[in-house]
Amino acid sequence: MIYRESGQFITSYQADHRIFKLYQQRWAFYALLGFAFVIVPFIGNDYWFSAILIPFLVLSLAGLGLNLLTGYAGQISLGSAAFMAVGAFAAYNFQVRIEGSPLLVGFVFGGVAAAIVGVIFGLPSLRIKGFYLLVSTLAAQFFVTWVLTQFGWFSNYNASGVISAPSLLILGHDFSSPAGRYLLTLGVVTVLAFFARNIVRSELGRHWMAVRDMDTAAAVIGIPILKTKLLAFAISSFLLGIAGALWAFTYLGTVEPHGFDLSRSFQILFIIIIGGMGSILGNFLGAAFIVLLPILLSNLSANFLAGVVDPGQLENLQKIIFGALIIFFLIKEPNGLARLWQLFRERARIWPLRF
Amino acid sequence: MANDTLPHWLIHHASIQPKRVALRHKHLGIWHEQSWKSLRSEIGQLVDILDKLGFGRGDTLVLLTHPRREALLLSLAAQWLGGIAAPLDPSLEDDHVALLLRYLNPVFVFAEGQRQVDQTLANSRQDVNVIYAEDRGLSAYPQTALQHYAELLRITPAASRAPVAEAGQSAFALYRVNGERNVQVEHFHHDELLEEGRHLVFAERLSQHEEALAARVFAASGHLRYLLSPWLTAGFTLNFPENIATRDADRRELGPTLVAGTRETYQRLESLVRERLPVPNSLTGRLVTYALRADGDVFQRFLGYWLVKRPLRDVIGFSRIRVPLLIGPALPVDSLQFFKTLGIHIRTWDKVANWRTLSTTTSRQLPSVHDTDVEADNITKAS
Amino acid sequence: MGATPLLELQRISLSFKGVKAITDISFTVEQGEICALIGPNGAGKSSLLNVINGVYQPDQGLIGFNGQRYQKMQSHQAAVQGIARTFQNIALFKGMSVLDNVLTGRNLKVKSSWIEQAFHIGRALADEIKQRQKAEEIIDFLRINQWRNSIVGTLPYGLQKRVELARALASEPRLLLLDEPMAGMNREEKSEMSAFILDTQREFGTTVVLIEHDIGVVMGLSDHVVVLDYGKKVGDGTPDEVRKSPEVIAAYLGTTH
Amino acid sequence: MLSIIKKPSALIGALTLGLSLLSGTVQAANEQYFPLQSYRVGPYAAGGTGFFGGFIDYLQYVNLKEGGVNGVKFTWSECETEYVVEKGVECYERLKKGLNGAPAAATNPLSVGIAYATLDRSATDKLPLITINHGRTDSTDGSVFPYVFPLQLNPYSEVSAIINYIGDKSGGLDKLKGKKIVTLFHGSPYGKETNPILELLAKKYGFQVTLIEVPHPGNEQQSQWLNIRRIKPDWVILRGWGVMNPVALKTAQKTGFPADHIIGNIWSNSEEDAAPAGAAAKGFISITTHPSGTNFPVLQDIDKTVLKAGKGNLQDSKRFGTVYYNLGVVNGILNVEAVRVAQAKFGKRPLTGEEVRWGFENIKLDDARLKQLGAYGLVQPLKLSCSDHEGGGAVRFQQWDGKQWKVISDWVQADRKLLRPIIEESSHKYAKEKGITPRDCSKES
Amino acid sequence: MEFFLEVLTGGLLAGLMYSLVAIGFVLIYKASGVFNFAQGSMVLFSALTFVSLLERGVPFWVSFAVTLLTMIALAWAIERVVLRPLVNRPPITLFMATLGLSYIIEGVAQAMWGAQVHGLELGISDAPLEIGGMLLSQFDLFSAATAGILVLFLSLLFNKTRIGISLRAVADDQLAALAVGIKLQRIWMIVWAVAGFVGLVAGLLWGARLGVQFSLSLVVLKALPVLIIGGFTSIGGAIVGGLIIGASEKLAEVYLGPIIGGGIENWFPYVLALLFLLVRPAGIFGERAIERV
Repeated sequence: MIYRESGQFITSYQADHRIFKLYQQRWAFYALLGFAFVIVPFIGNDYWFSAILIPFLVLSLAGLGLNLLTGYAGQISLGSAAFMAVGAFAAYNFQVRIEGSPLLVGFVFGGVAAAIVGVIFGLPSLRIKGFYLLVSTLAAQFFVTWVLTQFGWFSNYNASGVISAPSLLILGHDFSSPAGRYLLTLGVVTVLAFFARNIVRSELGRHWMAVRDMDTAAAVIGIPILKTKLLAFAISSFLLGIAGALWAFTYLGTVEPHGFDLSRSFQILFIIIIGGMGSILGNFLGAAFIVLLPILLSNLSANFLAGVVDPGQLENLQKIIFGALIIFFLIKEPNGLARLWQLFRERARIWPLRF
Repeated sequence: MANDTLPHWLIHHASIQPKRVALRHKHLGIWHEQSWKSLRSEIGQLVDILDKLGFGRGDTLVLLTHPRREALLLSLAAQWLGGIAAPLDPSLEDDHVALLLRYLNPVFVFAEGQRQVDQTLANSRQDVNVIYAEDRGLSAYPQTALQHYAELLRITPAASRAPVAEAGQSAFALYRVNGERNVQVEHFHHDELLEEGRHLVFAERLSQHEEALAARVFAASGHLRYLLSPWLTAGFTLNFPENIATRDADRRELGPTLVAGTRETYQRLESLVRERLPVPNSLTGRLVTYALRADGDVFQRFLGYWLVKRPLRDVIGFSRIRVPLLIGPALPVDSLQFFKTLGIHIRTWDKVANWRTLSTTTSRQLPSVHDTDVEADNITKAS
Repeated sequence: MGATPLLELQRISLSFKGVKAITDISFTVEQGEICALIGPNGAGKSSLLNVINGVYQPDQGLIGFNGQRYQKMQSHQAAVQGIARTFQNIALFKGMSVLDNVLTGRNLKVKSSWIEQAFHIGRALADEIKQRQKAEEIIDFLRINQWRNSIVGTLPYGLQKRVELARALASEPRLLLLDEPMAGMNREEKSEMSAFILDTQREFGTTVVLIEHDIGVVMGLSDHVVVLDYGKKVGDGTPDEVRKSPEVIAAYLGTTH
Repeated sequence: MLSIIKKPSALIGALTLGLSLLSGTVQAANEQYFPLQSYRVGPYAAGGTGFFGGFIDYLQYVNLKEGGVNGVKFTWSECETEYVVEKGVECYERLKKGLNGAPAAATNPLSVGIAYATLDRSATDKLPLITINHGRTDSTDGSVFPYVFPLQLNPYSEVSAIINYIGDKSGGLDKLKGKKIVTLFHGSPYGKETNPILELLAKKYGFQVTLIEVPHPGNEQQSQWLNIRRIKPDWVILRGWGVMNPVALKTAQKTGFPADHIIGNIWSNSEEDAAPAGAAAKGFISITTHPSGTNFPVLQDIDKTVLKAGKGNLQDSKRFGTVYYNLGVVNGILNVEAVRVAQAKFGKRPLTGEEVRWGFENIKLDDARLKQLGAYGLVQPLKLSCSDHEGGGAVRFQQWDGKQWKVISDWVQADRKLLRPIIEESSHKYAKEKGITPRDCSKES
Repeated sequence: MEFFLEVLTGGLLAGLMYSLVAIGFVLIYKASGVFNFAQGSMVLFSALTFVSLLERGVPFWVSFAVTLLTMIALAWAIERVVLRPLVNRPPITLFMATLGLSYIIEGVAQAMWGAQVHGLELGISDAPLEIGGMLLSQFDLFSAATAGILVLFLSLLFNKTRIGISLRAVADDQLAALAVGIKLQRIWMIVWAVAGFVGLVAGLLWGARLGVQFSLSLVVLKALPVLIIGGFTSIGGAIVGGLIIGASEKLAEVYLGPIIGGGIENWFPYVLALLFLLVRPAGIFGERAIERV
């Protein structure tokens, strides 16, 4: 509605393959990136960085990882937190055991380790489908957290099994200030989101969606079901691993295996339900929702209802609101916020006509 | 001047703006573009092909096809050799087509697809040369008479020779069957057409930056008749949509600045929009009616333009429209008014000669050249 | 009978836990032929189709395809050999667009690996363009360009049947198995689909084996008809021969035998 | 390039979350602020409501009775964390800047997870982190952890005190040789923290120790207690948290192990840990740094000035004087004492975190001072210094008689000389890992 | 050897406690195909309501009845607000809806009754019995007996009564049941109410064991492997699954634990369930869905 579409036509298949076909969309996206990378570090304060923006970005990346597995490839999983834990501990061990190793390589190493664990727990998905697959990922969830607490080697024999972030140095630049940590997280998340988007629109993405929609038909037309499902687990766990490393290094600073427990997996599942299964944008909307709502409510209560309702009851109220919203979304728009945004865009595109 | 002919103008543009896009057509999901230079070289090959088939000065190339790129190029190639292009309308009833074909007994025919090839072979002499564009279903046909357009181009080396056509010569011959089943013919000479084209270019100040889109309802004859000469004089880009079904979407994608359409084209568009506008008593409905009111104050006009008119123009692909032309019978007043509220001022094709419209729907008795009749007059009054 | 037949079924029989679906069926299908499988419901037509493309494995008998013998054909193997099929109740990927469905049909033709595609390096782009080009040709061939970007789940039944045919054709198959391609279609849609099937055979030289109940369509369309009844072959030959043979009439008119 | 980013210009920085700007007008209050990352909901609500109830009541008591410290009143605001680490961090970042101009004195999260997550931030933001009776043991070494104070007791002292108690219960530390002790610990970093020390003490005194883990949340312990039945130990040390404690006592009764030979650690010593087990808890012993009950002058005073005046924070008045409530009061006493000591040096005005840190490091609570505060017997004598952020290290033992806790021992001191080298070795490893240069404590004080 | 027996019986009895929760799952899954993750919070809610009423002086059986009524009201509300709008949605959506539901129930429970820990005394002394050298806890025997009675009651309800038959019909094919005129909504409401009742019983027994408090809802994690092994659709399967999981969990912890490090009770049942699945992808009693092409 706002911007004019006519006059922009596709003259080659390569042009048709781009994310944004209209220049207005491209400019809006570049403006957003510019704002996020250049302006925000200057106008944001510590509270905004370490309490809102960094968790939002890390949870979006985690949501993105799980969305590739559940939203695109149709394999339900409740073990995302375990893969995050593997990523965090692997990255930590890589930093501590190999002196002077670059931070980003540590992240990638964390991702790869998580991918390997992801594939191992993804193997049962070849024989079992649907709910029963929950068991295999739940087994991963409990087993991984147990291993990380049980064997001291993983936390470098720290008395309490806790790992703490190494100094965030990349090519000599110190990223340990809140703004620096924000920029590091933003950079990693943007690159991985672009990487995920490319995969989803490529052949592999189509294979995932084929397996999700009807895997018997997919097998008949020649799609290698084994390779597709395992790749889904691998790439999804890779992203979750890096999200785990970011969670430990740029967000909390010190983290214990208990921090990646079942409620974290539920949280990431909620992100993709509310955000929208099978979409890249959905993860960011879902994560924003999951991070901002509690803070909004508690800020609201702190400022307005300080005297009236004690914080405890408000926490309960927040739990109830949360549960109600999830059910509301499932009823009203099962494909989540991303679908709402897409519907709005479709209708705006043909405004003022109705169809 | 001697070489005031269509082929000469083609050469003119190929030399002064070789890289600009001359033709664009949507096919297989994307818009394929052809520059003036490549247009000239392809026509050069076609001239060679026709020459080898024995096509010479004064011969007639019959074109049984919907508006398509290949028909346009072959017509110019025929005229290049001093011949005449005779486009027939494939959507006429079969017996009319058969009658015309038997009457013409053509040696050279361009038939679009399998159906047109069947009609041609059924009503032509034994040694007819038929060139076809779509090879679908033709693989089993006897290969002697038939030549595939793409195949011919592939085996013919590039070539170019000076055009033989002269200004006074007939470029197009439009054959029609009248009520009493006898055939009329009507010739258009190079200079007449170009004169008419120059008139439009001057009247509407057309430049080479125009993006022209001819509505599909036109017969091939309509296209050649109305858009060929302005295209060759102004040197703008001529666009063909993918097919009938996708024309609205293609128009929106293209955003043409020049549209030539008949009364039916505009009325179809108007009914399509009216049918899809929000229900009047709904909230959005009231906003749209408020916006489309003609007599509002500055604020209403501003709001109306930005909130409704501008997006609506974009949805129907008329954001960049500058020259919406109407050819043939006039639009009823309320349709004209409807488009005027959207800021689209439809102008009828300002006629130099009083030729009647030659679209499919109005086949009238054809007068001899240069006299007028009642029906033609109301065109002048309406504009 | 010309060169070796493209498809040769030798004494195929198949049963589900004792229930005999197919008993001892053998017939051949020549290269470039349209062969129709007809017979009353439950005659074992669909099961036979599933045997040919490896969804079911026969109890005994051999499948000869393209000169090679297969005891147990696997569905992936069939796809690689160039056997494509459509299903009785449409097996399209409902969540994807028409274009994506057709592109997925070409998955065996994709050369570049997923890594190249993820980073847009190496053969990825050229490969993507080639696949898209081929897919567009099929879309144009079956006249579904208008619905190229709409989600398959939202399309009407007749159109989905056409998209499924497009997906099958996209893999440039040597043998195309059609499971009641015209079920639930009106007269005009049936003639259109028959034209598409005929064009497929003529343009691409694909051998077609189809299951169809509408005898009018079968007689007009196919060069070779095989009649099944209660899992046994009761007729095999040109449409005219089969029309006259007594067993076929008996099977159809339901006289017990 | 990035260093300039560290200090975004203050004017633009003011653009915080719009809502938080609306928190009342900004007046130059003469107030000292305590940010409270409290949890009143979720699995550990019992501990949260008791502790923060006691802490707030004591601050209220100081405000009402003496008008704050030297005229500087105390203010506080709560931010619900539900014992969840991210919420704790978010509350820390939101409240660390103070409230309406009153600077924050110190943070008291009372949660191992949140303490770990805000450890590094406390150093960078120069805001003391108080982890009374818990936290990282090596944070006792002030030279490496200047801003962390595991007041009164760290996990290592806790275990060594228990071993000393068992020693004198069985007639002398040398009698420990040959005895069998089992530790039942919660499957989390908090639970595992003391295992190395137990093994060290076992080698030293020659008793046999078995470490049995109870996976979180610990609502099913049949197999653990069957193991214990097989080992037939003399004593069981229960290092539990939350639901695990009552379940342990119930299962012990089921497997026939006497409750009076189970010793709970500092986080298994509240009424909420014993009461749900009902009869099975009778005779259960646990350590405490502060006896429950109300017969202490400071508590009676709080009852008079705060509770009777209806300003008490507790919803359920029966919990006045319980273990968690008293821990909150003790925590209040120590925080206020630190502010008082710091004001003596830096002046009678609201102090910054850095100044309060100095105050904590120079707390000297001898018996006389404790009597003045009316907390004699409630708080053990404490003497903190630059190198020792624990100060006390002694505990008393109490026994559950079915309805309430009865103190059954005097202060039992931990073997701090033995523990110091281990603490320092671990703190120096942390320093090397984080690249921190330890302070030289000898020059300080 | 006698110690082994003791661990085994202890495990079997503990397994029965898991089956109690699992039965609640099976009931709802059988009748409406919903994998009800909120069963855990229903156990917590019922126990919390019961014990809060008890503490407010309401006699034992009256508070039991009142709690049962609240569970029926809750079932009615769930069916009306959540299930009806989500009818014939894919099972994954319904599963997520129950996740949301469990948040709501936990929030409401804590808002109404506060978050304190409550002791719950059912009057069953927990002193262990000496039987053949083995120590068996009276409490576990009592709860095993209740589980037995419950299964008996449910199988009677299912097989003999009219409601039972319509319940089984709905379980087999909802559309067919509708066609025959069974009021689907009413059946779902009944099933959720019965599941509520089972939840209450489980709540009391579990509450008595570990005190009524928030982490009671985590007991659902124990029930999941039981369901996987026993299959989602058979009550008998739930009992057998419970016994297998309970026994193997305890034996593994006692014998395998010390070797590989202890505290393995969390993940061991899941790994066991996984191994079962690889052999029988639909549990012992569950039937394998045949993929129609």
